[in-house]
Amino acid sequence: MTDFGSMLFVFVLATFIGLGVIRRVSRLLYTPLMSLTNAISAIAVVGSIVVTGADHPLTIRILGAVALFASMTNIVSGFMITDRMLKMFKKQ
Amino acid sequence: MTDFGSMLFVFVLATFIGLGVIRRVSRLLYTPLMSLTNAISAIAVVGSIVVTGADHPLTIRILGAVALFASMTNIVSGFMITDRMLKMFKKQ
Amino acid sequence: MPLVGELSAVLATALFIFALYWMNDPKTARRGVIAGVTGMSVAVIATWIQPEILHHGWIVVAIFAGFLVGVPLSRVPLTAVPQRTALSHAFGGLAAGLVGTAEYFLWLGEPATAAVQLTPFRMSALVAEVILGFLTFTGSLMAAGKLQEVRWIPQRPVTYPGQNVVNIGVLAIAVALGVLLVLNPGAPWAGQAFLAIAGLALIFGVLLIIPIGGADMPTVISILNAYAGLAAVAMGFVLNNKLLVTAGALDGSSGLILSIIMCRAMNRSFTNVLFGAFGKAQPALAAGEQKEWKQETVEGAAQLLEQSRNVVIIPGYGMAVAQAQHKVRELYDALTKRGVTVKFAIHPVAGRMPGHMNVLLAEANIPYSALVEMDEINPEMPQTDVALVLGANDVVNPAARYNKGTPIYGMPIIDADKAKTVLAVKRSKKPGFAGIDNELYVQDNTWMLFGDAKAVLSDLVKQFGGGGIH
Amino acid sequence: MPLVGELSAVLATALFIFALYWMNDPKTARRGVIAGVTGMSVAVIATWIQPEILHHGWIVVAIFAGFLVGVPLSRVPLTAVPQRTALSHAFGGLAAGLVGTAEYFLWLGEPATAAVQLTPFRMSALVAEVILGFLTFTGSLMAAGKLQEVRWIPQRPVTYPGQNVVNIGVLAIAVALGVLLVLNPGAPWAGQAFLAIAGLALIFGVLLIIPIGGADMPTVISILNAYAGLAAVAMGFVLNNKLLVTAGALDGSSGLILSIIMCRAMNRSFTNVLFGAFGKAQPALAAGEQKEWKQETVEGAAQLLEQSRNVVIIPGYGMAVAQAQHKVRELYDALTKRGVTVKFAIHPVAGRMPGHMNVLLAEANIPYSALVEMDEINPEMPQTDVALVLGANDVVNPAARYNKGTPIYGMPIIDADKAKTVLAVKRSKKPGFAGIDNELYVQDNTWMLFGDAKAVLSDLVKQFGGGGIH
Ligand SMILES: NC(=O)c1ccc[n+]([C@@H]2O[C@H](COP(=O)([O-])OP(=O)(O)OC[C@H]3O[C@@H](n4cnc5c(N)ncnc54)[C@H](OP(=O)(O)O)[C@@H]3O)[C@@H](O)[C@H]2O)c1
Ligand SMILES: NC(=O)c1ccc[n+]([C@@H]2O[C@H](COP(=O)([O-])OP(=O)(O)OC[C@H]3O[C@@H](n4cnc5c(N)ncnc54)[C@H](OP(=O)(O)O)[C@@H]3O)[C@@H](O)[C@H]2O)c1
Repeated sequence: MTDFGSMLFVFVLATFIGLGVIRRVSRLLYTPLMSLTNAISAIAVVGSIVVTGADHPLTIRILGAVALFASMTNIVSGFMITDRMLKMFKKQ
Repeated sequence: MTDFGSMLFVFVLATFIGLGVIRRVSRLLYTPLMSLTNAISAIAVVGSIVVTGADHPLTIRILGAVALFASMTNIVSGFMITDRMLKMFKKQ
Repeated sequence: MPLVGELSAVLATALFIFALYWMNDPKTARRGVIAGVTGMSVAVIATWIQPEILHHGWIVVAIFAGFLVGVPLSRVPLTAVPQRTALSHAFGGLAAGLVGTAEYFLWLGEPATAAVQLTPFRMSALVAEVILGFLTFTGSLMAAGKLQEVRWIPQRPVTYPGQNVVNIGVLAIAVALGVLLVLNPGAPWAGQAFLAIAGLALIFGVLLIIPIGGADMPTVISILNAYAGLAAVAMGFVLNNKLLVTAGALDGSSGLILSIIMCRAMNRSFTNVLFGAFGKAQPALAAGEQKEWKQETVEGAAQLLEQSRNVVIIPGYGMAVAQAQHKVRELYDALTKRGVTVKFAIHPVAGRMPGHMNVLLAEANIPYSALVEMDEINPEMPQTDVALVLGANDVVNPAARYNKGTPIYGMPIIDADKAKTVLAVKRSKKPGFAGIDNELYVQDNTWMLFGDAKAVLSDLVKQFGGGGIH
Repeated sequence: MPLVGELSAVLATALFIFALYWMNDPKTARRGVIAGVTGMSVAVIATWIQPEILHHGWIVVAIFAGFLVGVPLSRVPLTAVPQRTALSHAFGGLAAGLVGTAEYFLWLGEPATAAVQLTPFRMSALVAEVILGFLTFTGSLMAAGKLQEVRWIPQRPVTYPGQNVVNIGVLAIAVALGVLLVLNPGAPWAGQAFLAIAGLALIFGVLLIIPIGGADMPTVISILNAYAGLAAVAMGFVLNNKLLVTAGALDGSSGLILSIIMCRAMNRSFTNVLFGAFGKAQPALAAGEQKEWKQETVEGAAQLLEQSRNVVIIPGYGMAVAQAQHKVRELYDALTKRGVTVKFAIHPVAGRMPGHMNVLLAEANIPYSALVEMDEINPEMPQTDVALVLGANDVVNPAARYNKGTPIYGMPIIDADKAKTVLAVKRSKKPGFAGIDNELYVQDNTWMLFGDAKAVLSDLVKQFGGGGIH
């Protein structure tokens, strides 16, 4: 049970931080923000790697591989397009 | 060990929140802020209660009682003086 | 998780937080990307090096495939960014759903451990992960389709009697099954029940989007974004992995806040967006008094602009559609060269996603110091000589101020109508996304420049002897 | 921890966060206190109702005693607030130290469990808790004594050769013993070693403060505040209690940030504060050219103030010592009644603790809209008719701008010297806490009003026919 407690704690605290940080993001950058959070939420990659790489039945590992592919796509495209957009913003 | 991990996680996240929140405290209120955090840090009361109230050897419980007394003093005086100071601030 | 795992998780979390924190200023923003990439690499490596990972080939292949698809996806034109975002939410949802399914059947596989592993808490998390993941998957695919204006996906909202009942019903069944599973996770029928839940979630995702109009998709996307984040959190609860929880929470809050911002800027509620069937063909209002549209020649417009001291350009979705941002830049250069001060008035929901206009104008190298928020520019509008409305419509529709009848009533707008003269560029007399007429265009001091924004602007620029750098 | 424990811990944490969050505006601040009290009550009750708690009598008595001492401590005059703060840090440190000691001997008591319970991680946390707790205890007591100006505690820093070596040495021994304990926590000598660590920490707290001047105590207090927070965190690690960790972390960050703010505002480093022996009697500078001090009569000052359009009052430690804030209020009323605009220039480290001036002036019912930050007021100083320096010295010393020789060089100051006329109230020609002369007082456009701030002000107010409300 304490396990659940830690999780809840981490979740609540992280949400506090998220709301605090996002509320201060520059309005100019809302579009890049969306793609950046895309990439970050692809953290599901961690779960996918375990499912794909561990010694599981084939079907399971196939599911994992698809998931891993999907997450990786998000990571790559998310970070790259964010940087591409941010490069465009110049003060003068 | 995972136990240690959760603790570390909670600590890091809480520190992020703390720095974020405190940095935005109104400069007018730094003095009340000091007494408020005093009161909050008296959370050691939780530990004291356990040491005092559980069925431990007498000496241990005496140590606990002193700790409980000290923490309780901070809680009471901290919150009360903070409120007393904040009552004074009027816009007009 | 071994110590190294714990530490790398904390490190990655901190890096993700900084990544978002640095987005508070364009000057530091790119640092944020570096932080994000670093954090993600730390997380991937720390997971990969774990002893139980044996099939490295599989991982390499999947990752490689991810690059193959991801790189092109990151090169799409900026007008396609909303679709790309929706698509990536779909991928995110899919990943969450699949991992959840895989994990469940793994545990179910060993009846010995099943009872131990599938605690009520973990089982509920699993159900939540799968429902959220799969509904985000199909929902986001639909959204992407509508934004891409795929032929066989209707743009306008499709509604039928009892629709909400059906939708809620589907979701309710899925949840009910979930409760059953939580109560007896190892039952003989458990496997089928789980798959049924997944299927229902997939269907619900589709049903959820059908009644929503294409132009509401940006808001919907943000909401789906929040769902995707929550799915990651649920996965974290299932796998007892804190990094998933923190990253998911960060993603969730971002989705939540952006959708709130959009709803505020449109003065609408979540429920109205999700169930309002907004943007259905509206009866053309004000059919009564037909004021006539005054047209202006390009030559006249050029003169007018040249002689004015300060010009405010109000870009909208039309500029995005026409890809006119580079021509806008040329006009900006030509006018500033002639000593006219030019500012851009950016409405929070101009275009089709938050910050849409900013990115487009930044792409055309217009300094972001020239982009002014709605609240800052409105007080200046009465002193403005010319307001050039460039493919914007709803965000400058004065009806939002007083006409309780219109769906956009109460939405804060840019006061283009208060400028001394208004020049408006659009192709037709058709309404904007909200589907309502806009009296700004027939105002006494308004002059229309009909045509595609890009075409009109290049003609304009020609008048100035084609100034500009490009 | 059972479920209820976990949930109440999360709830209390959230409440504490909101308590601090609401301090960002005086309008919401009192809500913060309510949140804090609620959070603390939740935490106490959730702990108390745990089954292993049997000796309720003891708890009741201790809590009652806490109220007996706490209530009077919350009624101290505002000038005594710094001491009170220091004292409560002492209590906090004591509590942490005692709980740590108790826990250790409990585990040591049952050799069976000792090995299991006293993991290296927990043992290190215990050592950290006890060292931080006890050094905060004695250190804060010393600080309180210096601020209270207790007779047998020297105000000025006391230094002797090799002092730092001794101090660091004491701490080093304590830490070394700690490491030994972590390596073999159950050794026969463990108990004595632990007590030795506690003792050394107590001694180190005293040694740490001896070389620090009375006026640096506010900064030291904030640092000790951070230590107290960290002690709570360590206790949380020991007891595996997350609420202790979060609350401690919040407290720690507050202490850290406040001390950073103070050091910045004094342009000094932590090390300089802790080891700089700042505020030692300095050789009176500028003994060379003796410019003479021009004095002004109360009548003249009153006239001057009455005829001016705008006045900026710069309060300092002197106003606090003299308890002159209520007289200041009367002057403020008298002048505003006569149409003079009066503002207060607040230096971040005016007085003896952060926000000192704000609280005092608020106590006298001066609206906080009239209190202006240094950075905002400085640009206005040249247009100011009269700057009334009220018991402030270092914070208005122009030497800080250019004189590399002075200890306050580089410290941002309020540009009182730029005002058209300066009126300065102080009792003597003695320097301020930094112990250096201030040429502002002998500037051509400066006029002194010698005497106790309260006395001088009441004379001034009399000149206006004793305006004001009181
Ligand atoms: N940005 C967001 O995050 C977001 C989110 C949700 C909803 N929305 C909604 O989207 C709308 C955005 O308002 P908006 O004023 O930017 O756009 P709009 O109201 O949709 O109007 C776009 C205008 O551009 C014109 N146009 C289209 N293509 C053009 C072209 N190639 N050349 C020239 N003009 C062209 C259209 O008239 P013609 O067809 O006659 O050319 C139309 O009048 C708002 O109603 C907002 O609530 C935005
Ligand atoms: N606020 C903080 O958090 C903090 C923290 C650490 C250090 N400090 C230091 O404290 C100092 C604060 O500067 P400050 O200008 O406010 O104070 P100050 O530099 O200490 O000067 C106080 C002045 O008030 C005069 N004074 C004392 N008692 C008086 C009375 N009863 N009536 C009238 N005048 C009286 C003194 O002159 P006479 O003796 O001639 O009357 C002295 O010139 C700074 O150096 C700052 O670095 C502050």
